[in-house]
Amino acid sequence: GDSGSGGGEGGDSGNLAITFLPKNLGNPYFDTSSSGAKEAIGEFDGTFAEVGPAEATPDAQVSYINTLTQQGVGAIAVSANDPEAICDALNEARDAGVKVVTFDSDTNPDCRDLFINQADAEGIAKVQVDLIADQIGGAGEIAILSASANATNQNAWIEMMEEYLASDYPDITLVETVYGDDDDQTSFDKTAALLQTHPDLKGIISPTTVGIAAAARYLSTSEYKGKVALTGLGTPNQLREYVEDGTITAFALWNPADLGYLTAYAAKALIEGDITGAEGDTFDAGKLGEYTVGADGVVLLGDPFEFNADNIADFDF
Amino acid sequence: MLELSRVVKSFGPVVALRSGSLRLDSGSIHALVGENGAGKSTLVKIVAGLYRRDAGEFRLRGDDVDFTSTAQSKAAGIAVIYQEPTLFPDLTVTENIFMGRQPVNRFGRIDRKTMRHEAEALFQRLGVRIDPERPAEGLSIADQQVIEIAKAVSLDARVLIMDEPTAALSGVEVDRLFAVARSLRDEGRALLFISHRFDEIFALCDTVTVMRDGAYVATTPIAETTVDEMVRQMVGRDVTELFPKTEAEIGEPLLEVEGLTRTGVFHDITFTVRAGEIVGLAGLVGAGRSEVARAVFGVDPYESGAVRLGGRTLPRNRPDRAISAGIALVPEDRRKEGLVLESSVARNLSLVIRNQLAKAGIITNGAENRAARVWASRLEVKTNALSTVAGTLSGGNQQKVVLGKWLATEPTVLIIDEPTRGIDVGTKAEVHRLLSELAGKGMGILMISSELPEVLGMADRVLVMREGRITAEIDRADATSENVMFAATHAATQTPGAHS
Amino acid sequence: MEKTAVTKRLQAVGAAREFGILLALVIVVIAATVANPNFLFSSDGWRDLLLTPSILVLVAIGQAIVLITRNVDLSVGSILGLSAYLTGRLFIDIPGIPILAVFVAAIVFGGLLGLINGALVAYAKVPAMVITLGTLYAYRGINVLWTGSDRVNASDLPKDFLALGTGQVLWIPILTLIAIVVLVVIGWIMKNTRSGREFYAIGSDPAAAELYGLRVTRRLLIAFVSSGALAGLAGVLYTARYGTVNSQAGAGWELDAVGAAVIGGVAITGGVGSVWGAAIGAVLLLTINRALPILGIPDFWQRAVVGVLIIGAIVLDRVLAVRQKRKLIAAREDD
Amino acid sequence: MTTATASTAASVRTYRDYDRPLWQRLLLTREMAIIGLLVIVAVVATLSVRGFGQPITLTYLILDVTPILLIALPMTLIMITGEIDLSVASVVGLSSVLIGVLTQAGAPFELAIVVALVAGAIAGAVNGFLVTVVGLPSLAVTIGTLALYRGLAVGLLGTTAVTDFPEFWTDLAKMKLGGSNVPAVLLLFLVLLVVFVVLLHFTPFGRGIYAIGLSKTAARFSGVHVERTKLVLFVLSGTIAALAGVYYTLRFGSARGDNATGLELQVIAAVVLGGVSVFGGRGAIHGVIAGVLLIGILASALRLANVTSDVINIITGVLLVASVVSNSFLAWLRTKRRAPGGTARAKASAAG
Ligand SMILES: Nc1ncnc2c1ncn2[C@@H]1O[C@H](COP(=O)(O)OP(=O)(O)OP(=O)(O)O)[C@@H](O)[C@H]1O
Ligand SMILES: Nc1ncnc2c1ncn2[C@@H]1O[C@H](COP(=O)(O)OP(=O)(O)OP(=O)(O)O)[C@@H](O)[C@H]1O
Ligand SMILES: [Mg+2]
Ligand SMILES: [Mg+2]
Repeated sequence: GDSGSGGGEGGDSGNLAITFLPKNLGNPYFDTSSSGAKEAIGEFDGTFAEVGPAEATPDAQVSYINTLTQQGVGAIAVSANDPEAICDALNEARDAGVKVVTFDSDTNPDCRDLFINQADAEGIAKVQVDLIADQIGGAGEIAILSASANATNQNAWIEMMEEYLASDYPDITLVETVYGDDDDQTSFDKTAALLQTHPDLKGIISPTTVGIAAAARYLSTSEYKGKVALTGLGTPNQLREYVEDGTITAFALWNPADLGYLTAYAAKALIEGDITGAEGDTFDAGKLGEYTVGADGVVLLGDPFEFNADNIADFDF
Repeated sequence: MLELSRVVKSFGPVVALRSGSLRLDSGSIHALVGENGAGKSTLVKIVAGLYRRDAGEFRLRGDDVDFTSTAQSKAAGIAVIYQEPTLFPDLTVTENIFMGRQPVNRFGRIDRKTMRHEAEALFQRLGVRIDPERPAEGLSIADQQVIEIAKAVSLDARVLIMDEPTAALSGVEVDRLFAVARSLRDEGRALLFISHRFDEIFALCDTVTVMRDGAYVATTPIAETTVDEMVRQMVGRDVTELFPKTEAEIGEPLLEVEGLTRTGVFHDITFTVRAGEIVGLAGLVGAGRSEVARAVFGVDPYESGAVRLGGRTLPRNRPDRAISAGIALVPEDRRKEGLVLESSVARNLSLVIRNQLAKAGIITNGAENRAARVWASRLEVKTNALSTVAGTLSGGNQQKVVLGKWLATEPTVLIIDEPTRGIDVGTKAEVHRLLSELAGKGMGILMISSELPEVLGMADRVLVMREGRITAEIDRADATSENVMFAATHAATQTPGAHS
Repeated sequence: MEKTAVTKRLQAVGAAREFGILLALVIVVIAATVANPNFLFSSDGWRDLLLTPSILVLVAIGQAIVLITRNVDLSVGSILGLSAYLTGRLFIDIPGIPILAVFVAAIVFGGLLGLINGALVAYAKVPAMVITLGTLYAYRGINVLWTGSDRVNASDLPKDFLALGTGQVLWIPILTLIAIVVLVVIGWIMKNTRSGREFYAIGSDPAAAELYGLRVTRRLLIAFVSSGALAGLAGVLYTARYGTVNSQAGAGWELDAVGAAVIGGVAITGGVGSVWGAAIGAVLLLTINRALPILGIPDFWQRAVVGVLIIGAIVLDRVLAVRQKRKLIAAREDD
Repeated sequence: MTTATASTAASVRTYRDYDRPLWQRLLLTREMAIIGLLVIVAVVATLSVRGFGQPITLTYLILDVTPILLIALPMTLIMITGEIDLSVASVVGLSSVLIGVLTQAGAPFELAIVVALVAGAIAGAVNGFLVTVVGLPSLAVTIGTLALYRGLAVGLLGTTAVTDFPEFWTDLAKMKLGGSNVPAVLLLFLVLLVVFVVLLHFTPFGRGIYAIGLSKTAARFSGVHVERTKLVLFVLSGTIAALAGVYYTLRFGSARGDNATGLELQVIAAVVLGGVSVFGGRGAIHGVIAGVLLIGILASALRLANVTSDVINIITGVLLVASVVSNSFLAWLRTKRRAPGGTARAKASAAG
């Protein structure tokens, strides 16, 4: 237990033991964010740890939160599998003096100190819809391949996408939303089912890195390659070959490593008492510069970045 | 050919074989007789490699052998027909006969055609008509027995052992089997034949070995012995001593069974058991007597007919209601149906009366032990503690526990199926004394037994069943082994002629 | 001796058992195709129809062998996951390793894991359900321990190998061909060889099998090794088809495999059924899964339909068995 | 004359209640072995794992294992009759979803609880019906209903998770007993524990359960209503699983279709570890409780020691296998030691 040896009891302003609790382990997106976090924590001499369930369920996360509370870590950085289900556990942790930062997927605002938002929901929704509209020529049927049915962030984006589609692209119809549970096999099979069910489908948006990779893999070997457009949120390393072979023209993402990096620095600022999570607090985030806490304790990382054949070679994560 | 001497085998505390000896010679048919539980089947299973002996010698063609599996005895040329048919219900008759040694072509493919022809040839030789392609599931006991015989014959073994092969067969089938057995003897093989029917033994066998209480008694050429002599050797005393039936006053009808029918099993069974009366139910194994008893008690279903106790009709399929109405059933297979073998004596003795023992719905070990102690001591069960696991008792004491657990319910009618099967001679007399005593106190008793002397000695009235029907009802005064056997083997209820 | 009428009727019923599932499969395919012709008449539709069930077919065949001996193997999902990851690791750690060698390694590896199950069941004489429930946990734990948060990505795997997962030979996907070859071989063995029939005998009545002197222990070992080896093979194919393997690959497949076999007429009480039935059951299970959205049944209800199907299949099986028994008893009455 | 003496001698035969002294009967049991192991693990964990000794550990442990403890009670009885119920975790999910759907529709929460419990009882009755009346093996039946009930749960709620529950109830689920660290839900469990201990160990019904498990035939011949007993147990199992679903929903404040996925295997693992034989007829509730706690404490301590869930899985699996195999192994050792003249016979067989 090295995280426990990072300092004294929780709440102690010198306890820089920060533990990351992603939705699940074995998810390349979180592997990348954790690598950023580790880098940041290394910079300020804290103790990095990562724990998490094998499957993305909230009850499994609760056990880990409880354990971290018992261990008295300095801060927990969590990507929530359910906005409500892990709330009480988080609040108990906070009562015990542990700082709680959510990143990637938020809980209700009253059970965490800060939420590090990768990009505001509106921006994420907009960039994906714009990309698909561009690729299918502004009209036709599209579908969404999401993560689990209860994923807070995906659901929020999907809602925004629907609104944005209705207002700006009346000729595009969203025919179905399916859920791949952030599981390769399920996402893969769901893609196949989507294409079968909707023969006139023009495009698929997959706002999750697991989903878009699985969908790309299915498309690249199917008769729909080049006919059905695919975009969404993905990591360059996973999608490089599909951009190169033409399955995907462009997709978006922020840098998950930066997300983890920023989260770690935010946790540090909380632990050291530099900020409390109130609107207007500012803190230093190493190489990323200075950030300001917005309304509801939300810190915004920045705008999502668009990857395409021209720039993908510049990235490695 | 094959020789066993002073073989010992025990199962935990139960000594099944104390000193079993047997010698089989080529070209001869040897009979093995003895009472139920004398250890005949155990001896057979040791020869078959199913059990390993604890001590003693076993020689085959002069070599010491010790089989650890049935495959070894098969390989050594020994074929066995077990007392209980052991077929694979889901496989076809042909597959059952040839399992594990099916004819194959050079790719290892089973040659089904050859196999079926061989099966048909076997059935031809045995003179039966069974479709070789039907599944074994649902075959009658007799047909199952025929398949066991076919299986053993087809093994072409040098030693053929048959443990009560004729128990379920009709006259014609028995004759065919005998013809086959004789031809095998004439080919120079050694045969062992176990049976409780003396006429068959005298008709078929050359020599006879008698066993008693797990020990060898004598071996005699068949020509030099008589039935009386064999029976004396089997039981160690005169048979009549065993049945001290006292006359009881016969009262009102208690149990009335009317037109009970279950398709394929029994038909139109009607009889009455009165207070103080012992009704014997005789017949060959497989006649359907146990099924009738089970249906009356409610553990088996029936399609039509009615069971009344003291004038009130009992519901079907409800043993609990039969029990509370006052019926008790001491079942045929005490190890499977009578006892919870892995449970203690106390739990077994108190199982049926558990509801009466409970106070305000709560039952305790103390209450069970008190009730159990009463019946254990009344029946003189030989054990030290009530917590003894029932399965470790000797057969006779197990039977006492079964009796005790039913007598504890204070029944008005006791149905008792094979009351003395596998029980030693002394206990047998005790059971009989107990039954007379109970009848004397006004209990109605229906006693199913395959042992003719027992039926003749104990019953006030004898019912005989054959193939699921009651073929005769004979009063104590008129009952003889001849007319009971006749009714058990012949369809009509005519007066018996001269029966061989 | 000519066949009796009863026997003929019975054989008709027996054949109807597998025919019935096949018929159900055809109906599902037709219904889905009518709702959307792409289900069958597009090259992807046709390919997926054959491709999707192929991996489960292999696992279900193994499960059927074990079920026929009156045992069960709940650890197949974990074995599949482990051998899928092994496949990825071999390609990553030994660049240029021949594909065939990877197949052999994964099959042997799966077989060894099956051997552990088999040995525990056969020698310790404890129920297969507990043992394989234990190894389900243990194998999956080892998998997670080994994999950690690592994963195998499509880009780590040779193109030739990935092509196996989607490639076709004359309109038939390669994975399907592999599954069919395995099915035909094992189906033939189960029906036509002594060892095959002994599996049935053991499951039909284990006590009688001992009396016969059948080599029960050896057969049980073979059954579990086969099940493990087939799950191992399925693991390789899983990697080829899905391209990505994490520590949870194959989780929950044990219930699909048992379900497929049971739907296909393999009795959980042993001795009855065929690997053909199990294979058709697997195809039916997954095809229904794919057809339900096309038939307008939302995603979320599909599990419920699968449950209804499993129960329907075992109830049907039971009804047929009871009818058969009754007929046989009635037949005894006739003669 | 001799017979007379013999019978007098026999009539004064006395029977002891037990053949072993009390301490042996209490201590030399499978259950005590598990309890002993539990104590050892707890002590070692307290001494060597940082943070395990705090009172809060107990709170979390109880909150975590409560659903398993609850479901393990009826599961013990079912497994003693030789059957199994794999659908329990799906019933937890279904009950959770029903509560969610009803609360969302504006029904009073009390009504939602009642509906969920009734639905659980019906789900159990369906299992029981298929097992006892239709005569199907429970393993196959409950694999089917495992999928069916989970499918209904997921289908009913779809994408949403209902999270808005009356605070009174959610607080109740997490309330601690008068300032202590012990969650109040323990009381609910203790009440049910008493009910089930009495039912299994001190009623005629419980005697029937053991008899069924050891010999279904003999039980039937002794007037035990085998089918009805099993049906009642399946209904109980469904109802308690639904109750666990209510707790689950309240504890996490979230009704989701996938709640408690995979819990069935944990329950069965704990029950088997606690000494219940899958062949039926053997087991006691105190052993099962110890089994549940053993797995719970191991998981809790290992997590605290930053050992990942995979190792916990491996340990659970190995414990499970070891616990059944060790029984067979000990039995084998005993027969081996007892077999007289083993070597002599081995020689004979070599000669033959
Ligand atoms: N597996 C066993 N475990 C315990 N006791 C046994 C076992 N098999 C047989 N016995 C007991 O051993 C004794 C001899 O039984 P065996 O079956 O050899 O008798 P048998 O002479 O064949 O009788 P029958 O004429 O009824 O067939 C009986 O008391 C029986 O209860
Ligand atoms: N396993 C079985 N399958 C089919 N029919 C059976 C089976 N067992 C018994 N029967 C049939 O049931 C009827 C009665 O058999 P059972 O052996 O119980 O009669 P019984 O007169 O009680 O003989 P026993 O002397 O053995 O008690 C017979 O017609 C027999 O063929
Ligand atoms: Mg015998
Ligand atoms: Mg009988």
